[in-house]
Amino acid sequence: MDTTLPPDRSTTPLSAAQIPEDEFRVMRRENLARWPTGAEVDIDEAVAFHKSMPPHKQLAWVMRQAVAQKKCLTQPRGGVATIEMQKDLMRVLDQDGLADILPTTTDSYTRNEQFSAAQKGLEESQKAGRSMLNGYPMVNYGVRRSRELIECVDKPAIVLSGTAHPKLTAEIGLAAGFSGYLGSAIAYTVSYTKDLSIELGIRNHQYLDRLAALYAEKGVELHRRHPGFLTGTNIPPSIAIVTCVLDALLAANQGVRHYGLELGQTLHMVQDAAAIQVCRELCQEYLVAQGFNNVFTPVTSLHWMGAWPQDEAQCAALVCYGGTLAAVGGAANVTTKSTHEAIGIPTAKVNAEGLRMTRMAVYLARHIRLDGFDEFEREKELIRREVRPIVNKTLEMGDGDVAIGAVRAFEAGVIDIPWSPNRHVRGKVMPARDADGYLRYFEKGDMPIPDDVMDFHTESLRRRAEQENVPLSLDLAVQSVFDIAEPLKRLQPSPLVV
Amino acid sequence: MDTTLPPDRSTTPLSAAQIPEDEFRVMRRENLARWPTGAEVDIDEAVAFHKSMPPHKQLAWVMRQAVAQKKCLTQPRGGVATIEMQKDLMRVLDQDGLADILPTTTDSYTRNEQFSAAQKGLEESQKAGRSMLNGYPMVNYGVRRSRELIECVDKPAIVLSGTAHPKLTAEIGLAAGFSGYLGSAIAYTVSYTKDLSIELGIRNHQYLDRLAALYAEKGVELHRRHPGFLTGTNIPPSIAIVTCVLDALLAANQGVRHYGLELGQTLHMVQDAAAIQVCRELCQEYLVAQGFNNVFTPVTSLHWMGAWPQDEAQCAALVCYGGTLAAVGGAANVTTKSTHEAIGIPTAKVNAEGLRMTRMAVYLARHIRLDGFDEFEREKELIRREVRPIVNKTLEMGDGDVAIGAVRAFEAGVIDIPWSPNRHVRGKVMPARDADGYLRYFEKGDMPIPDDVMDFHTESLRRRAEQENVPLSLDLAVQSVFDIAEPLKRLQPSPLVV
Amino acid sequence: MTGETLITGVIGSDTHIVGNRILSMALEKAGFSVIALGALTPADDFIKAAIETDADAILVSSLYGQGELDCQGFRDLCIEAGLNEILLYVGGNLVVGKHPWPGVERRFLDMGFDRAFPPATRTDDVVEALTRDFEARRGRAGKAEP
Amino acid sequence: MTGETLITGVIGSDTHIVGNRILSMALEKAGFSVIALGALTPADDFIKAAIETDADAILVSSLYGQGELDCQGFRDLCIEAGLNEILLYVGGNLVVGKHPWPGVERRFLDMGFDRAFPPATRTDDVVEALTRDFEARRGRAGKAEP
Ligand code: B12
Ligand code: B12
Repeated sequence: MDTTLPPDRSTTPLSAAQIPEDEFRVMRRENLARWPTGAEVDIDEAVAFHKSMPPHKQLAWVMRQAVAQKKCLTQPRGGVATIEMQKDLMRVLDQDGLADILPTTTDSYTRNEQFSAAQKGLEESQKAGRSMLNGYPMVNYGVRRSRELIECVDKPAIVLSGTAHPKLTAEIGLAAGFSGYLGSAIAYTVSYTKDLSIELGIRNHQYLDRLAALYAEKGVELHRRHPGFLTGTNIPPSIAIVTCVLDALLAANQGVRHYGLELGQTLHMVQDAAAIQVCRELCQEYLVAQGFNNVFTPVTSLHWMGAWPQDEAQCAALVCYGGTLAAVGGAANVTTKSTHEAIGIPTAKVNAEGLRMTRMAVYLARHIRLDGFDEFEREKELIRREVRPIVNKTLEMGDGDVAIGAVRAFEAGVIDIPWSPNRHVRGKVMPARDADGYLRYFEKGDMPIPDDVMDFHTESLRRRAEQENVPLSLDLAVQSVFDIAEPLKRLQPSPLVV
Repeated sequence: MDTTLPPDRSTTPLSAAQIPEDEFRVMRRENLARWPTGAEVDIDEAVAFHKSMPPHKQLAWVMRQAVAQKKCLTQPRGGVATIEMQKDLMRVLDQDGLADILPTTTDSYTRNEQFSAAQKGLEESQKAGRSMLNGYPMVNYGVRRSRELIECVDKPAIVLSGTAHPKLTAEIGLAAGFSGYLGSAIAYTVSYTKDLSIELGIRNHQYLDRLAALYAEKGVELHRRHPGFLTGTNIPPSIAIVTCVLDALLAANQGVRHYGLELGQTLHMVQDAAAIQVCRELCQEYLVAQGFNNVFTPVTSLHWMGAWPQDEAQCAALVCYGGTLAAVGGAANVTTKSTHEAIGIPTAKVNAEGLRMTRMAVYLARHIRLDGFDEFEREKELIRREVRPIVNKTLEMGDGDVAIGAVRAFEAGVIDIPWSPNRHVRGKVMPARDADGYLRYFEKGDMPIPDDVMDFHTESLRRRAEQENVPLSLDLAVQSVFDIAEPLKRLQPSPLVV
Repeated sequence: MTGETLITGVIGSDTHIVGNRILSMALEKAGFSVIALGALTPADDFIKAAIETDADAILVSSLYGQGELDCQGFRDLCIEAGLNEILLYVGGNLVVGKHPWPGVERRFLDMGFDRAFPPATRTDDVVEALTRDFEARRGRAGKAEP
Repeated sequence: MTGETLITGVIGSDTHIVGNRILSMALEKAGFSVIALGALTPADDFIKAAIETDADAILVSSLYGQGELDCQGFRDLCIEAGLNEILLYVGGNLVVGKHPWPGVERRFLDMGFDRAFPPATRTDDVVEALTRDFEARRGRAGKAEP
């Protein structure tokens, strides 16, 4: 069985159009044949299972409730090598962490479809009595075993599997009863792969989106979600939002009508609140413009995705502020980290503490909204003025086809991603943090951001350089990667230190 | 030696006027004779010692720097029974906690001038090897020993001694080299005593203020500070600010020109930011109106002073949010608590962690200001409209003498304090938390708050009662005492719990 | 029903009145007759009030950490004053610092208190404990419910 | 000065490129000749590149926790390929979870790495270690500075 990289057998040229039914049937058959557990997938049985779950275990329904009730749910990450450990983890996150949504993060071999390596990691972990994989090997355990994870808790569960190869993991996870699935074409291709082309990334996710839509057609609404964090490293809101819009259009074309949007926090209260509002707004704007009037798009805010400080007390502040920012921004959900973030995957206990810190922070800020505040309105307009030219140019380059447009836009650098490992990303764009704590563009690469907007960015960065008495150069952008991770003595020295 | 309650020997009738020099000399002599260590006080030697300290160890200078540099300093609380333990504590708070200001909290016997009981507690603590006092017995150790505390750290230190009997502790503390002293007439009398009259509380603090002014006249500016937290229990900003204004006027009359203002957080971002700005503004307004043009009044924000939750993760969120609120409000300083708050005096380590959490939170929100935000401007105006009628009425009742006015205002209930243990406080006022998380007046007692303002308060509380489907009654005000201390399951249940 | 007389107060130099006041309100509501001495109450004042009112129980609050010093010999004071049978409760943040509750409880039971209550005790639980203890005493004393 | 050839890359299925890229930039700036293989680099590719370029050291990054699995036998692969003397560094978040560093370091030294570096290692420290190790080797080999 060749599982390393699933060959793309599609002979049809790339387009955003919905995969034809018969073609999809063939694709699924070949996909499921790649590992023995694929044979366990029976979509009609799976649909029946989903339907048998109470609504509060179905993430699509739960997200709709959160939005209707204007609540901000909490969701951790978490995956370990064996199913016994994974059950324990999920129970702790549920009971001690009070998580509203339970995660199953897959390991990095699974993500890259190296199922034999995952098998070895699973077995070594069983021997060692500790997890040597950074996640749960979903495919190796298969549908029947993984369903035990769904049955061990009374809350909805989501698969977190950062990869541009979701095809088999998604089949297994959704059939097992997971009602949420994170991952999207552009976002994951640029952050999780080195050689994979944007085109293949799109094709792989068209499969995922089509599969989710198939469940919907059979009466099971799933929560598909976009991983807006990309490389996690100083992603300005406008880049995240561009990918949200494009991936949402790709998903909608496959028939998805419930599509969550994620945004990594910049850690600036005004910028983050603006990002959340504008993300929702612009995704809807472009979806409706393309005729998709009924796509539900709740926004999830993510705790800081860049480098964390070593000190657990500093991390606690980032965790709590993460809750504050999600609440103030009016997110429907916040994905949490923990005080162990800088060092390693947290224990269940520490992960649960991060959840409770966040939950309390959300509670405390639940009433704060910035609507009508000048600085907030200015920031929203700025983001709109960055996103629209990029998205418009992309759609134009595809002659209206968002899949083709995306591929061409990446080729031309019209879309660019900072710090991406992927060769097909130009990698000229370079963000940096400005004097007021906002993430700005030091270098926009070839993205069509208007000149006056760039002037504003440059000016605000120049002020930081001046304040710190350093040249306005790439070094400032590199320093911006470390900013938040610095020890307190450097971040916030006694004001009397001369 | 009778030390239990120092008799008030003043024969002059109460007034705000500065204590005459010769009278003060007699008062000091009698005061210092109440306990052997009083003999160690030599104000000229003390002045020389203060002058020998570098400016960065002098709190008055440090607070001025913080304001000039727009920084928010961190300050913990902390006191233990023996000087050895106290030195260790201060070093940990300095080095691990990165505190900008180091505290010495006195124990509750010392605060009530029960120096023999403090002596016993000190000795039992030495025997037991753990602190059995809730603070440091400053008077028992005296000037020479306590100066070791000043010398063991390279930062400014403040005496925290919640009491309406500051006379001897202040003499010892200031002579030892503490450059800050917390405590004021109205605030401490209403929150720390049961039988003491407002008049005697004022007289005791006139002594303290006069003493601080004497140091100033001899060339040493000290940081006197108002403890705006009062009973710590749901104090609406306007009540805290009324006491700040009146106590500031009392202090200025004694010659104090550096007077810090404290405000306990309400935990509502807009209300707290508004409170900080209006407190500074109105204190200056009334000081200037009475001819005191050059009083420096930096504001300190205090972590939540009401009941804390048992869960340390929830506490971490309160600690961190406390830093956020201080930063957003533009406070010059934040006084911190820890994750042990609900249970007991924190260990040095946990106290230091609270400092670092707060410091990081301050860092993260350092750029956020709400100026120009409608809701913020509305809230500021609301506070002004509550404070002014009370202060004006008080000054009027005193025929321009703030001391006399304060006594009469308390008698008449024109000033009222919630949850006060003091018999001379009417205790009819009753705050409660409203539907939007603001502290409002459920009952204003006899305070002259305008009717339309009260209508606003009542309406916002009625909305909460409606939301929670309970009657708008005293029970809601009592529940408001517990609100923040509730476990998360009650505070922020899963939105799906029906 | 109930109707027993209870003395409440905060012992020593302790001004933490809020919890004590809320507790006193709840006890009255539950039908007890409550004599509330308030904050900053010396040990002797509790005894005096108990004698004067022929009280059935004394509920001592201590929050500020020095309760361990303030409560030393409290049971002896009661016995000396002839209050041999009186029910003694203590509650609050009884010692300085965060320590495991069982050890703290032991210390106060050893001092002669019938029950000790940790921080964040709900008033309902206090009412329940009192009711149970008074019933047990009535049972022991052979007294029938009136 | 320096000038040695270094191979850098992130081993296994690990996409964490940021630290590795910043490290590579810093090493170049410090005067080394850096062959950067980027993220998601199989162990074999490190060896191949080292042979092709006659490299003096391989710097393996692993952040995602599975480094312990990916690095098993890395020294043996080098020896098999005839790279007997090559300097081997590894750095990052080397194992799954938060564990005391000395134990983690031991595991990787036992695997045959010359040095292992904990999270948040500053690039300056890496430059310094390399410089020291190369000097020591030149000394040992009796080679004089050119
Ligand atoms: C940004 C980030 C991401 C980004 C990566 C983007 C990209 N393509 O680079 C994204 C979001 C995609 C991501 C994904 C994942 N991540 Co990640 N990620 C981080 C994070 C937050 C910051 C990493 C970073 O960029 N740091 C900044 C750089 C400058 O520092 P650095 O990488 O540490 O490198 C410095 C030093 O370590 C040193 N160094 C590095 N390499 C070497 C080598 C040598 C020889 C030497 C001497 C020195 C050295 O020099 C560098 C410069 O100073 C860290 C946690 C943290 N550190 O705060 C987690 C972290 C590394 N990720 C982690 C995990 C588990 C994952 C995922 C599996 C998802 C998950 N389960 O949550 C996936 C894995 C994807 C994959 N297949 O690899 C874990 C690893 C856990 C562990 N070891 O136990 C961490 C520690 C978070 C955590 N506590 O759980 N992640
Ligand atoms: C508000 C407060 C204050 C206010 C008090 C205002 C007032 N006059 O009442 C102010 C600001 C003045 C204050 C001052 C001080 N405080 Co104070 N304060 C608090 C705080 C934050 C809340 C207390 C409160 O009102 N809780 C709400 C009420 C409803 O709950 P409660 O008091 O726990 O009572 C309930 C139960 O315990 C129970 N209960 C109470 N008594 C009894 C008795 C019996 C018999 C039973 C069965 C049950 C019972 O029923 C009540 C209702 O449910 C607590 C920490 C916390 N809990 O979060 C610290 C705390 C009690 N304070 C503390 C200290 C040390 C002080 C000071 C010494 C200052 C300092 N060093 O920081 C001074 C002491 C002043 C003095 N001489 O007494 C410490 C005590 C430490 C310890 N035991 O180790 C605490 C725990 C904070 C801390 N972790 O350091 N404080």
